[in-house]
Amino acid sequence: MTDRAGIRISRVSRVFEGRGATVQALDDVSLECPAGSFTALIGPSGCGKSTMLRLALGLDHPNDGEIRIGGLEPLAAARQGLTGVAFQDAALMPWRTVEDNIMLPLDVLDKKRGAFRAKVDELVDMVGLSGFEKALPGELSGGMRQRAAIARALVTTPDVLFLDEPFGALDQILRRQMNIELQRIWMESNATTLLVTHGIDEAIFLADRVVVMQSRPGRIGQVIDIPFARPRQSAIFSDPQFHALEAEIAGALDGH
Amino acid sequence: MTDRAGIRISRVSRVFEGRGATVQALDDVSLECPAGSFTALIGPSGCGKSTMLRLALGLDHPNDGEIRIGGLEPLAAARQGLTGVAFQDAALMPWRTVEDNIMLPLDVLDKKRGAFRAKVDELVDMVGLSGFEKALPGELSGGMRQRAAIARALVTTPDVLFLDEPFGALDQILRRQMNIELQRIWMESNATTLLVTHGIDEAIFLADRVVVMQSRPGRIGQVIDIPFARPRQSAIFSDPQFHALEAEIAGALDGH
Amino acid sequence: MAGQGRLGTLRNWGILLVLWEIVGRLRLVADGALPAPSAILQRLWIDWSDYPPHIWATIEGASIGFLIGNALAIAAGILFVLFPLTGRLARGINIALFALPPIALSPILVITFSGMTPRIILAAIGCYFITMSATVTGLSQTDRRAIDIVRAYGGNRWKVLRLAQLRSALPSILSGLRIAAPNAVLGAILAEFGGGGRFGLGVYLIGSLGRGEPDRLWGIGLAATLIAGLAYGLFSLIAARLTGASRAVTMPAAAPSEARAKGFLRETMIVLASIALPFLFWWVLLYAMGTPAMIAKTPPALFEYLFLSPQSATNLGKLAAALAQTLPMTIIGMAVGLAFAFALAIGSVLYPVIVRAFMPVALVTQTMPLVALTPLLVLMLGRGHSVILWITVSVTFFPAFVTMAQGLSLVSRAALDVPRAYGAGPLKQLRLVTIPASLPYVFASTRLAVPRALLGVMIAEWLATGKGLGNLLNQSRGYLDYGMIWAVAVVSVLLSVVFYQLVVLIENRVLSKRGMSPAQ
Amino acid sequence: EPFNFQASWINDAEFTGYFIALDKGYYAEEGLDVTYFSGGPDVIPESTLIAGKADLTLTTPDTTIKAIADQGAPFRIIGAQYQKNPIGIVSLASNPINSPEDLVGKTLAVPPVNIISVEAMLKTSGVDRSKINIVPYAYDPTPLIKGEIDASVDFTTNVPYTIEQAGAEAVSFLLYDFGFTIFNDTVVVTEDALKNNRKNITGFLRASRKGWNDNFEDPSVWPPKFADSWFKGTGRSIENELYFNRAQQPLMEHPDGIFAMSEESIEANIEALNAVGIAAKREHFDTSVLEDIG
Ligand SMILES: Nc1ncnc2c1ncn2[C@@H]1O[C@H](COP(=O)(O)OP(=O)(O)OP(=O)(O)O)[C@@H](O)[C@H]1O
Ligand SMILES: Nc1ncnc2c1ncn2[C@@H]1O[C@H](COP(=O)(O)OP(=O)(O)OP(=O)(O)O)[C@@H](O)[C@H]1O
Ligand SMILES: Cc1ncc(C[n+]2csc(CCO)c2C)c(N)n1
Ligand SMILES: [Mg+2]
Ligand SMILES: [Mg+2]
Repeated sequence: MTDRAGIRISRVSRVFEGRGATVQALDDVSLECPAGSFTALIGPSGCGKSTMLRLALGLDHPNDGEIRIGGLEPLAAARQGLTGVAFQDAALMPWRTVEDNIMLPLDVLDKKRGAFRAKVDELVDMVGLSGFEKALPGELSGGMRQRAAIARALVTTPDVLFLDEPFGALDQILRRQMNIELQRIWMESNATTLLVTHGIDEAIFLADRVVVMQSRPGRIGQVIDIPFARPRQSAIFSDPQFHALEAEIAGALDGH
Repeated sequence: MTDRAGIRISRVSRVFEGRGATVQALDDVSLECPAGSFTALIGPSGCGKSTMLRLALGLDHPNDGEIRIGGLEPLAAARQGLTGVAFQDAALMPWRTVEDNIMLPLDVLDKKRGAFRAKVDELVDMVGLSGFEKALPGELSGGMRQRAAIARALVTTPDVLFLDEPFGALDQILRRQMNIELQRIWMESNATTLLVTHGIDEAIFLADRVVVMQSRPGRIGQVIDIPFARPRQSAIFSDPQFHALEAEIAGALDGH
Repeated sequence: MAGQGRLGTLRNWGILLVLWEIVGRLRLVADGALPAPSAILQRLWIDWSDYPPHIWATIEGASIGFLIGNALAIAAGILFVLFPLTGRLARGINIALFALPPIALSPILVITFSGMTPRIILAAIGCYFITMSATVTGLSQTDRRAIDIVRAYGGNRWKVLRLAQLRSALPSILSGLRIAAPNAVLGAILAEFGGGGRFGLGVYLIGSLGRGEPDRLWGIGLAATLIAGLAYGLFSLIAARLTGASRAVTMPAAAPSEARAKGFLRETMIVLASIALPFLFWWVLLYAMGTPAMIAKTPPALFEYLFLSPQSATNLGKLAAALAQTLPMTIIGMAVGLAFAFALAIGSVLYPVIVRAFMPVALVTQTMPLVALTPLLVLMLGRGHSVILWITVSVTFFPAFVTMAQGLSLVSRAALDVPRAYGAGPLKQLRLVTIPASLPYVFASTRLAVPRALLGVMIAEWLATGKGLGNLLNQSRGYLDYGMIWAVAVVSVLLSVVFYQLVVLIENRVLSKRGMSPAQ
Repeated sequence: EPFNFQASWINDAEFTGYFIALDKGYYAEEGLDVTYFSGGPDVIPESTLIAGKADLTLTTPDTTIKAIADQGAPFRIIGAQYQKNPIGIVSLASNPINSPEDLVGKTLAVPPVNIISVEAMLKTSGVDRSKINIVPYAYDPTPLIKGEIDASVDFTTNVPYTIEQAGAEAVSFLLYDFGFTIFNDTVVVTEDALKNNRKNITGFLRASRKGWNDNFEDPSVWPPKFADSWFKGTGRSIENELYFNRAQQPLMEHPDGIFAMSEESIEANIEALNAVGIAAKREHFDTSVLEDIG
């Protein structure tokens, strides 16, 4: 893992001139995620989290400020295959089977599918979709679609991973399981990870650092470091420090 | 509130012959929700919760068994304007403004929009979308879209309310707020409510009864009554009985 | 369910055939000018030995034209989507190719080329605009989410096209090919009227025309329909298989494009350039092919013909008088043709079995050359407005119908679930969801119908009423009055461009208000 | 030498003479390698000359001369296949139209290109054109047979047969006999070709005349011989061609031989065309090739 894979968001603003209203989705936001770090982004609905991810992926452009992924323009970084992403909406292609959807990034990046066969099987298994490899998205439940999207985000073993509420549609047990898997994968790959989540516990369990955003205009309110050692076990959920952090983050959230 | 509005699901089975696999989404499932009751449905991803809702709405048909809403066929009940629904996916019409999306059920049921003006404004306000009445869904964040869908489900003051993970994309604070609002609305309208959720705490806070489902094949595992008096306050989250129930439900979930 | 639908379709076909047989046997229509199917088959049986060389010749011309025309159309559609400016600049040329009356074009092709070439070119032109539009519509209506995921992995325009847009556009492109199939067959047949070859259903038809044997003409028409029908059926089947998996599972919530101030000057320049380009193209083409000046009027020569020569006043007068006769019917024909297409498209949702049973009839109207059909129509409807309307509608509705029906069938299940959950019946689903969701397709089909309406009116004028631009065109051919031929062609193209542009204007307004992206 | 001939219509008895000349090698004897192009409704024969696709073609003289007079088209008429234009007014015996006067109050179907001819005929006959309902005609006699129209303008050598086949009886008269005294299927070349390709043109005409002469020895002989060659798959019947062939004989034959253009008939053409405002002149006709073949 080189330093190439850090995320630097510098003084970024994004204003939407919508039909409903003019929204300052991001107002002079700066955020630095060192290579290999795990950052959780938490904040009220509509505060600009997804917007920030879209900007970092090069899918949208800031009105002001600059974004660098490993020193590169977002799109350039993406083109090098540095990034992986799971959107808030699963965004599977309806005509591709689960398997083919998971392999989409390979097709985009011109990687040989053959070399990833084992990896895909492993991921399908990990997200609990064994037996559904050949199913079309229309034949899956909401949570199953989201899991396919997670597998897709991981298939290229990206250096930079963007996850927008990837576990929102999962039950708590599966969610916890996926949290543990994600931690394992992160530790193995050391991918710089930016995770948007509404789960405070999930954020604390996974992240080195929880960034709490505030809305109208979208901005960073507080950054809270999470000191737990790795690998973290389920046990930390009952750690008093965990509860203290939970309360701190909840407070920061409330204070908007 | 008459008894018309109860939900009776009797020995329902639904098998999907998918491309991926043949799935027994529901296997001989029976469930009775008396008029005015609040039932929470909880279960692992892919266990058949959404399928059950779709059957109860008449959007899909069981291979076996029977469903009655207030004694009527699901579609007949829907045609009478008895039901309200928020899908797992917000399912807003992209070409309609937030306001117009919320009023879609009125258009379907040939109700005069004018008479619901105040109601719509109140709902928009309740879900925190004031100022976005004229925005198109594409201009909203994921959570905002979900909130518009909730408002849409409530606009007709339905006698039977189906909610499929309506708060999945909301932050915890907003979620709690919405839980309280939902309880208020439910108590006022006394609508028979079936809520699919992954939040155990949410289920306990809101429901008279939590139905825990298990998967492959989809079936009802355990039904747990929630004895708390109404209106419930946030305080119950720290009630020891609450934690006991939480543990019981988690156990039922785990035991699949 | 599907099996039942197919059975129902077969049953309706049966009913239709029996009805036709009764009508034919009892000579109920036009004193027996509409022959019974059994009479047509009998005639086909007798004449069968004549058919094979004609059928093969037509298949050859039509299929090569189909391949070339559609390949170019898809390539052009892709180009126009990748570089929208090219699409806007080429608009004039595209419409010109679509709106040029074959009766004006065919003689020029016949003297410029020889052998199969005119047939292939006319068949290809018959396909081009339709498939190009379908491609552009399909590509531009791709779910944003599918595009975003490819772009998020650094996919360039080409990758987006290959992995997301092309597949998502497939049903739409196939619907284009479905319309193109009868057009290619008809194009080949029309070019066969131009002579040169001895074989082809068109040649056979012209020879048979003078015999006053409607059953023979219908036999030829049905043979042509069968060729087109096979292609139509094939593409429908593929489309039906693909459409299921092409519909979005959940509803897209694409961000509408933010209002952007467009430079008025720039917009005007583009429109003017798109109008000027076909003229330039025409000039260069004539120059390159070395077509003699008497036949090939260049733009300046045409200008002289219309404005500078001593006869200009007469020429302009004739043109204006003809235009005054043609224009009102064109507008009415457009409206009625579109209304019919729309009704059929809605019917394909509400009563799919009935509409599917109607498809063979629709195909006959698309492949049966109107030279052969008009005498019958005239017997039934006279030579007034109703025959113009009938012909115009028959020329207009098909592409519009297929395009609209395709759009309606692509609406996602999730979108329909909402009104259904509130007990909405099929009509209400259509009104509240299906139609608004497929508005881009509705407009795309309107854009197809508009130039065709003018063509339909002109054909009716030429064959039935002897008035207006169509008659003027045909008459001028007899006088070798190439100035007038070109003048009529240019006027009809300009009119089409104006109507088309009008639709585009409305389309952009309506769609951008709804946060949808137009499909041009 | 290669020589391209553009016919004015699809293969029917109208072109029997050329088929005979081709099959019997009369053109080859003249040293010509003739390519025969069939015509059709969308073929404008004069255009093929201008485009250089054909060396010689058959045309309707009003069209050709109008093009020469109005647009300076470089054509010369060097012969006439039909001394009398076979085009006439055809009607049903049950509703007969025997003269232009009979047309008053009737519906007449006219190919748009022939409107001028009809109007000329009416004018010379003193019939008010506005009293006749003229509608387009596209060579399908069904509306006539069914009575939707009262008469049509078509080849009298052809349609009456069709009408008989349909079980009705036809009557007809030629426009020629009511004042529109023009040739038809006039043999046309370009001025340029007449200068530079004279030998081949002469050879073509000579060989064609031989073919036609063979044909008219007995008009029943040749059409059946072409059943599987020239007339194969035209959609027309051999009986039809036989009728046509017989009917056209009196319209074509001339004491000076097939294609002849006597000064009187040229004069009659010019007069008829002038009467409808087409500025025909003697110089549009060139009889020198005919003189050469004798
Ligand atoms: N394309 C757009 N046009 C107009 N406004 C937009 C657009 N995209 C986002 N917005 C606005 O920007 C704000 C931030 O949206 P964003 O999607 O980033 O929120 P979020 O933090 O991801 O919220 P959620 O948790 O609900 O997903 C919202 O107020 C939204 O209305
Ligand atoms: N249309 C379909 N075709 C084939 N299989 C389907 C279809 N719809 C649902 N299924 C299958 O039925 C099962 C139940 O799906 P359902 O959507 O009811 O799950 P769920 O309980 O709502 O899950 P989640 O919490 O993930 O939304 C799944 O295994 C799914 O694959
Ligand atoms: C049998 C026969 N029928 C139609 C035509 C077509 N046609 C070509 S020229 C012409 C008359 C116009 O002056 C007509 C009707 C033909 N040649 N022979
Ligand atoms: Mg978001
Ligand atoms: Mg579900």
